[in-house]
Amino acid sequence: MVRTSLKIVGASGQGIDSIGEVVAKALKRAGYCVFGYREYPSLIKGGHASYQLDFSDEEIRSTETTVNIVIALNHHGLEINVPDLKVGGILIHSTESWKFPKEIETLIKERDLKIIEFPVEKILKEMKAKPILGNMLLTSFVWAILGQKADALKEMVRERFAKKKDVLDVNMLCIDTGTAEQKKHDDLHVPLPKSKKKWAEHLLITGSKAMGLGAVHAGVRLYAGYPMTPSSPLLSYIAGIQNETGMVIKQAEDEITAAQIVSGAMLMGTRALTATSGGGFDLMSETVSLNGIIENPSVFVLAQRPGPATGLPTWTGQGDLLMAIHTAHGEFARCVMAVSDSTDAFHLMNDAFTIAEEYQTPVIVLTDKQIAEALYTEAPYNQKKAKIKRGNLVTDPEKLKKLKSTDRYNPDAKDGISPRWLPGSLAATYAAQGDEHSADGTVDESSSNAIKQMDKRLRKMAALKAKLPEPLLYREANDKWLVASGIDTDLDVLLIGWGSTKPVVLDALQTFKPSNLQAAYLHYTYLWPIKTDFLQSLALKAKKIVVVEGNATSQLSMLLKQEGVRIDHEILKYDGRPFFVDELQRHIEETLSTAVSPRINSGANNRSS
Amino acid sequence: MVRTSLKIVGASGQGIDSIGEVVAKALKRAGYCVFGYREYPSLIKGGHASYQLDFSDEEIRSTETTVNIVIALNHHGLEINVPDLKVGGILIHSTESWKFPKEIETLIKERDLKIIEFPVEKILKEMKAKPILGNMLLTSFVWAILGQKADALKEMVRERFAKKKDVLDVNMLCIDTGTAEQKKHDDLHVPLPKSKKKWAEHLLITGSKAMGLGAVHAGVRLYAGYPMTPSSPLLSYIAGIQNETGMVIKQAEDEITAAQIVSGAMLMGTRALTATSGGGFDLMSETVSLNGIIENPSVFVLAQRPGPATGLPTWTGQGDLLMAIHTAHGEFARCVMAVSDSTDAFHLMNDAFTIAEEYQTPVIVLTDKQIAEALYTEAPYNQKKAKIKRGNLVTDPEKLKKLKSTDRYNPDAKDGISPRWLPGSLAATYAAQGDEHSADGTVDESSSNAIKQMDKRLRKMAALKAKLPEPLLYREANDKWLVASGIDTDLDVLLIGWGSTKPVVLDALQTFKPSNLQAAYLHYTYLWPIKTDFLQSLALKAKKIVVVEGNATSQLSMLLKQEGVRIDHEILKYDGRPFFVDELQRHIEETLSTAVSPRINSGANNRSS
Amino acid sequence: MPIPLDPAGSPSMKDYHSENRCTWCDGCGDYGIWTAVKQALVELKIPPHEVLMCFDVGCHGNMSDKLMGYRFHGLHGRVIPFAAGAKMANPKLPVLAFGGDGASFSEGIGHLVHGIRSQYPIVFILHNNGNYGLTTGQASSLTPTGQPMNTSPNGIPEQTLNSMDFVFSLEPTFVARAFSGDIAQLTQILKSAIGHRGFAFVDVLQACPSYNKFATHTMLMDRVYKVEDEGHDPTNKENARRIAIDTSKRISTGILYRNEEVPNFIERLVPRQNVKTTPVEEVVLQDVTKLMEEFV
Amino acid sequence: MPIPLDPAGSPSMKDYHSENRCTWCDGCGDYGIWTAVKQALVELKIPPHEVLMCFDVGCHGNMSDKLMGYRFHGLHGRVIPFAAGAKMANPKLPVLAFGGDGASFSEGIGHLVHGIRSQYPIVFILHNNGNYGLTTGQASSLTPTGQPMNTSPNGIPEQTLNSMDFVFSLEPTFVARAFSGDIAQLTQILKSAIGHRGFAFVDVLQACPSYNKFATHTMLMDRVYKVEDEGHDPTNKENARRIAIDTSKRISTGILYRNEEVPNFIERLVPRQNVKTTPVEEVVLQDVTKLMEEFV
Ligand SMILES: Cc1ncc(C[n+]2csc(CCOP(=O)(O)OP(=O)(O)O)c2C)c(N)n1
Ligand SMILES: Cc1ncc(C[n+]2csc(CCOP(=O)(O)OP(=O)(O)O)c2C)c(N)n1
Ligand code: SF4
Ligand code: SF4
Ligand SMILES: [Mg+2]
Ligand SMILES: [Mg+2]
Repeated sequence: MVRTSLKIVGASGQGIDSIGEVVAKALKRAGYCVFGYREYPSLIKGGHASYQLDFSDEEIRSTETTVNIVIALNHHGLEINVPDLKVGGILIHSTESWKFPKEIETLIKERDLKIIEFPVEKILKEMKAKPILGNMLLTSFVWAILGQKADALKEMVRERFAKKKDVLDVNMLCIDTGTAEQKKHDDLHVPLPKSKKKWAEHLLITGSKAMGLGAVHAGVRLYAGYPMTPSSPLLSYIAGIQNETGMVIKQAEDEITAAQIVSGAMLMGTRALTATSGGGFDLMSETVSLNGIIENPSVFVLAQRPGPATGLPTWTGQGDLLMAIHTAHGEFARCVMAVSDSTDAFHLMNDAFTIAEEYQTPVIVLTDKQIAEALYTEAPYNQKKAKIKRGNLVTDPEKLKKLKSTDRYNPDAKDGISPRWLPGSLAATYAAQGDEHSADGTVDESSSNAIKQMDKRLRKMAALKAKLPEPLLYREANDKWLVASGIDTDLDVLLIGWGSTKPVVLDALQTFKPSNLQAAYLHYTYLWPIKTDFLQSLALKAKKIVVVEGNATSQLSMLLKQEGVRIDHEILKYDGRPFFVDELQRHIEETLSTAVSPRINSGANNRSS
Repeated sequence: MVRTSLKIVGASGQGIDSIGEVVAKALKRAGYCVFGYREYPSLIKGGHASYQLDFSDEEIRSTETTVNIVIALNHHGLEINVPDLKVGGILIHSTESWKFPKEIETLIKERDLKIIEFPVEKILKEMKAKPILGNMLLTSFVWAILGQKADALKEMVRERFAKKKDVLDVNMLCIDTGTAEQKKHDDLHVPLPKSKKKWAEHLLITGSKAMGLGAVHAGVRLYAGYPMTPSSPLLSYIAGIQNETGMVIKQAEDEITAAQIVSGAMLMGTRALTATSGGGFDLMSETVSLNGIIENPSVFVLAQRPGPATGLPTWTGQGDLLMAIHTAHGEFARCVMAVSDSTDAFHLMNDAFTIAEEYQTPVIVLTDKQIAEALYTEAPYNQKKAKIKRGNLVTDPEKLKKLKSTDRYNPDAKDGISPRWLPGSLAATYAAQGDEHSADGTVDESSSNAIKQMDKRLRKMAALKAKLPEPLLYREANDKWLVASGIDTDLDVLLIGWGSTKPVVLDALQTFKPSNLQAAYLHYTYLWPIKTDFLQSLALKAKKIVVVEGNATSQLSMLLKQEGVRIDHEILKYDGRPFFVDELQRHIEETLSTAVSPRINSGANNRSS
Repeated sequence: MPIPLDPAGSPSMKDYHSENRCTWCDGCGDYGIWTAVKQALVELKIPPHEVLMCFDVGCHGNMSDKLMGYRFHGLHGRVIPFAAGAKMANPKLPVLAFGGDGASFSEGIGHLVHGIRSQYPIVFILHNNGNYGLTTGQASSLTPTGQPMNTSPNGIPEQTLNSMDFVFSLEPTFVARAFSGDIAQLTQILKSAIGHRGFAFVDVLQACPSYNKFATHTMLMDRVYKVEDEGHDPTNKENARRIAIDTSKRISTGILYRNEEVPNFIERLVPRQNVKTTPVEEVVLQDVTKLMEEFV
Repeated sequence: MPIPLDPAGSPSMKDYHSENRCTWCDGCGDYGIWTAVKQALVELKIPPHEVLMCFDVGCHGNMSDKLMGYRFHGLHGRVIPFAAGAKMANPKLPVLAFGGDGASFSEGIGHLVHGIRSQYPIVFILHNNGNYGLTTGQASSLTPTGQPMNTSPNGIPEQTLNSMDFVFSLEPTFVARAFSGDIAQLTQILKSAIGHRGFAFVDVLQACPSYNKFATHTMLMDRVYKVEDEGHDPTNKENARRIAIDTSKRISTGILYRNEEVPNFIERLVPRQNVKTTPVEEVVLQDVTKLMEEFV
């Protein structure tokens, strides 16, 4: 598998994202699988940001630490990003008469790098074009370096500016100019493998937008939220399409409000969603507890970024797993699941609502900044998969008539799941009661009732655990990593992960393949209640069990150990960056060679302890 | 050891508490150890409430399910509380011509109960006294039944109404009348063992008030809170003595405010405290996280009641342990400890502040409604024990001058504990920064810095864990249960508990003593970080390891299992009531006889599963 | 919001009767509010299954299981956004929210502010007893400065909040004041409030004999007067604000201000214009094929 | 609160200088506020170690590491109670709190309300840019209705909050309005605010060229006028409220209202009367023997 990569670097607000998105889309349309990764500081303008694209003719879903091409939109890129280039790599910039310091000069020689000054301003002046067009110039220049046809780019531009003839024309001119410029450098080529048509039909989409689509698909009709990175892109996307979807959108005054609004809306009977990040989730937690006792289906998206407090607000991490499981006072049934990429983000939305409605309890869906903002190339989502299942929701008028108030929280209901019916139904009424209550929602503080109702609610948890699928096992088959039902040989290493680590682990395994090594990856989508039977059966055959996750305390390990699972190694990263594929690969190798060190704390520095 | 008990039952607001408190104090002064337990619904008036006193000449610190005397202030007591009486027990009431249903009549016969109609209203009318004095009449009547001298009671009343001659006089008259009434029933006696003088000098005090005293003692100079049972009694007590202590008291507009105010006050350099219950703690959690990253010492009291949501607001439970450990987003150092009785509540306040200041991080102190409101008889608190330790706080002017801004969050500080100095100090200034920051509080989102600072903060956790004491082992020695340093024989059973379970476990062991049974109790005061080395060494010698706690999911077990500890049985209770001594004793016996059932879920019904 | 009348049903007080006994203290003003709410619903011919009543936590919240109808009893301070969310999901159902002065002017004051400025079409009934009843008589923001209370033996050091000036600063569209001792008037106010287009703020001065010794039933009784008796025009905002704020001599009750011209939150939502269904009815699998196009 | 002047020090702008480069967008009004704050402190002769500056989260919060002084950068919406707690602990230190309009009128509006009614002796500086800057331009409560913003492509459906009517309903004791483009005036206002006895509310209209297209620097420039130029008497509350609220034609700036007669929160605390030490200084083991007596 041949990986190619390029990285646009510069100040936030300089157009990094627009170049990145155009090139990514054009590459995908040309028949490549693209993975896009954004890094930016918590600032509106300025600050060093980057957009990296890793692409291939085969499936790709991770970022490497080094790239083939760097496009530096300002001189900071020259200062910072030269070491990011692979041997033979190309750096394109437009800073006049730049002088590198000595070490960098040496590096440039050693790695045989090409430093290309592309005089954007000068060319623009000649063209009498606006500065904003510099991005199109650069894009077409790079496009030519990748050996791609200018037509593909032109078509995209034509789509975009169909109605603005003058804008279109000048963009076309830029493409021609940029393409022509590349011709001046005859050794400036980064050849790509042959393209594959299938990718052209794929979606190129962030996890946030896929999640938004998934929510719309799942029949979510109300969204209430409060801006907080990295949950904001979901809010912005869903709000942005409101005129198409006809959804009710509420930018609430705070997270508590958003949580309460969706809870009220769910009680009334629609599907409603909210999302936030750690700090906002702290504030929502009391409402989660409320939904536990009133048995109100509800779905909360928790988009993780590194804490504590404001922490690294525009970076990624997986540090809120145990919080999601244990936050919110009191004991009640809840489900915690995690999406791992855009496809998951799409499909798990309906799944989350199904569980919420079937078990009449809160569901927390974990995502993180990586998933929220990375660009994934994925097959169009299968819309035949989902079904709207609303559990024990009574809507039939005849059945409604027969209901008694005491059916609502009947403690003897099978699996603790009693019938639910909506306000406005012509039926006996009940109180959705936040105090401990008897079957019809009457406050009842007696010992016997407290036990009955607690048992009722926790029985749902047992039933949910029984029903949830086991974690997914990935094994190699014909050079691809696919879901398998079990293993037939002993394993040298069993990797375990959750959330956004999945794609990079699979890519690492795909790339790194000592022929004789027996490896497998076990992915936890459902983290609470946690199932370990399958894992335990695998553990018996695994020489090393390695947990890989993006936090400092190895929270998944803590969960698994609680269930008696043996964990031999932990590969941890908590510097706000996702795992990079080559870095992870190195760490996996380390765990194989290390007999003792149980924990590898990984930063960009790849420290091991 | 002879236990005696009485229970006053009636509607909230009828004076149950005042009778209970007077009798309790009088008994203690007469030389008995008293344990008082309140039950009341979440209503201002009405609803069935009770105040139970269990007392003895020996140490007593728990409640039994049955009592010797019931005093029913209204007819509900007659309906409900007859089965609460022991064989030969006495029920005192003043409901004219009451008729019991048949089953109760049978019970009365079987148990040989005495039902005494004490015509309070009639007597009061004769005396031309106000209805409120009925309580004093009843009190003195019971007092006489217990064979106690009226003078003791009179002295208490004299103290209380010293300045109100008329009130005093009529109360004295009531005492004489009540005492005389008892004489009319010649077989109405509940003889007590010989009193012991030492109890008279003890304190009779709730956990809330002891905690308030402890806070004052520890130099807490600001208290901010928001009313929420069972944390309100602490707020009321501390606010009530403000004119004596000169403390700053703020009833905040909500829990977030209270948490922020104390955090600001701690940053500035005083000692400040807040307390709340589960729902309020949810709201405070974001602030806990903030204090984690700015390394601000802070102490949060979490007074537990059963959730979720409003749950059982005036009842007790231990359902928020894992929440205290894992709530608040992001990963950071924190300490979770639990008080077990009033003495603990007093002493652990300074301890909590010491840890908070030494490790510059949040400390969560768990208590519960049982501790908050139960009356404990305890030796006056030793004020020689506590020392104000403020950790690495620099106040010396010379040292201050030498500080650099970058000392504040120096990531290389030993154990991660860097110097702290207060705003206003003549020194280099810094930013207490909620974003990830470098050594002086400058925002720094680089990978290397993120790792360094996370490691710095988590190193404090490792240091704290090393420093914290191991859990306390209790063993029998000369018929007393005392702290021991280890065991020399194998154990038939090792009980493990935390918080308010300690006193009742010790009482149960004290009472229940098969001569040949080797038993021990291990008490966890410090729950996070959790230490298990000592426990593991004991586990090797223990046939059965039994966790006893007041929740439905056995949260301490989950914690211990995570550390690889073997747990054989769990005795759980989650009906809002504390463990009762006889009930717990039965459950311990069950675990000894049961080979298989690993979990005993205990309500008042004593269900086993 | 126009109220969906069940043509068949003519509910009676019996339909709202619950077997659960009230647990408020003797003389508590909540009894009066409880009666008036039921009365208003009955007079409006709204059967119990066609209303959602949302209760905050506090003494008033103990009403949640003392009457029939779909009911919700939530968290302290949070009743307004919950009720608003419910209403957005099904605008056809009348939604009433009940909250205490503690809940509404401390813990949940942000929700009150934003509830009013959002013009949610719900009724908000303030059980204004001037203190935290359920937690045994602490001061609220509406307790007079200097009044000793539980936890503030010296009286509160904060200024008492002028609730009516505050509410009027938020450009409300319906403001009424009632007194828990006048059930008939409160019933009429509630009927109008339920019929109001947007957010109806109903401040009920509620006696709390256990903890409120400064504004007792008798004291209130002596000072209230009905604005309708004095020809007050409730469309006159300036005048309404003046008589709402100034309670130094007498306390105005009745509908102080009402404006039916301002569209409510739901009416203002652009994507919901001309939509006939409710979000509750729209929960079906939605085809996202068109939305996916931009990503190809 | 009287300010403790360091007799020795006469700090200069250099003392407040930080090596960290500002990261605001070009033309951002936060630059002006940043300069004025330092200027005011210098002119008041307050050295960096004798002030605590508390920042909320938002673009303005990025000031926290761009100047010297003891600083705190906390949670979104919560800066007022943190600053108040700090002040209560050490009333001798001037405490300044900075917050955005998003933080102060949405997430943390309850704290603003209670901060004013509590009369904490702190300065609150509102960075009023009419939107959520840091999260890329969503509407705040102060964004005009109908203005399309990030997440509200059709404009917000809520009513814009009339912040000045709102603030005046809380009986403030110091209200000023400034414009980020007039550093000299803002400096003078801040100096007065720091010298104010109680809670000083300073509303700074702050240009945000990136997201605020409705109240730009030039538009504001054209419409502001200085009340001191027109002889406004800042003790005249009624007039102050009127000119604060009505911005339809011109926008008043300067100290609109000031009242030094009202005791602040700390002065009102009964147990702290005549106490000379601060709670920070009082952290020692306290003897509780007397308090234990009642329990024997
Ligand atoms: C988050 C949270 N904080 C505190 C409480 C405790 N609490 C219950 S009711 C109440 C105040 C009640 O006052 P108010 O809203 O005026 O209602 P009232 O009882 O006076 O009717 C408080 C503080 C709670 N239930 N939840
Ligand atoms: C609890 C929480 N919710 C949301 C956020 C995300 N957030 C950061 S700043 C901000 C709004 C900023 O607006 P404003 O207060 O007006 O400040 P500005 O950036 O405009 O100066 C938000 C929503 C957060 N940090 N914490
Ligand atoms: S405390 Fe007051 S509000 Fe609560 S029930 Fe009693 S009288 Fe009513
Ligand atoms: S977004 Fe607006 S407020 Fe934020 S830095 Fe840029 S101009 Fe300033
Ligand atoms: Mg109240
Ligand atoms: Mg703003």
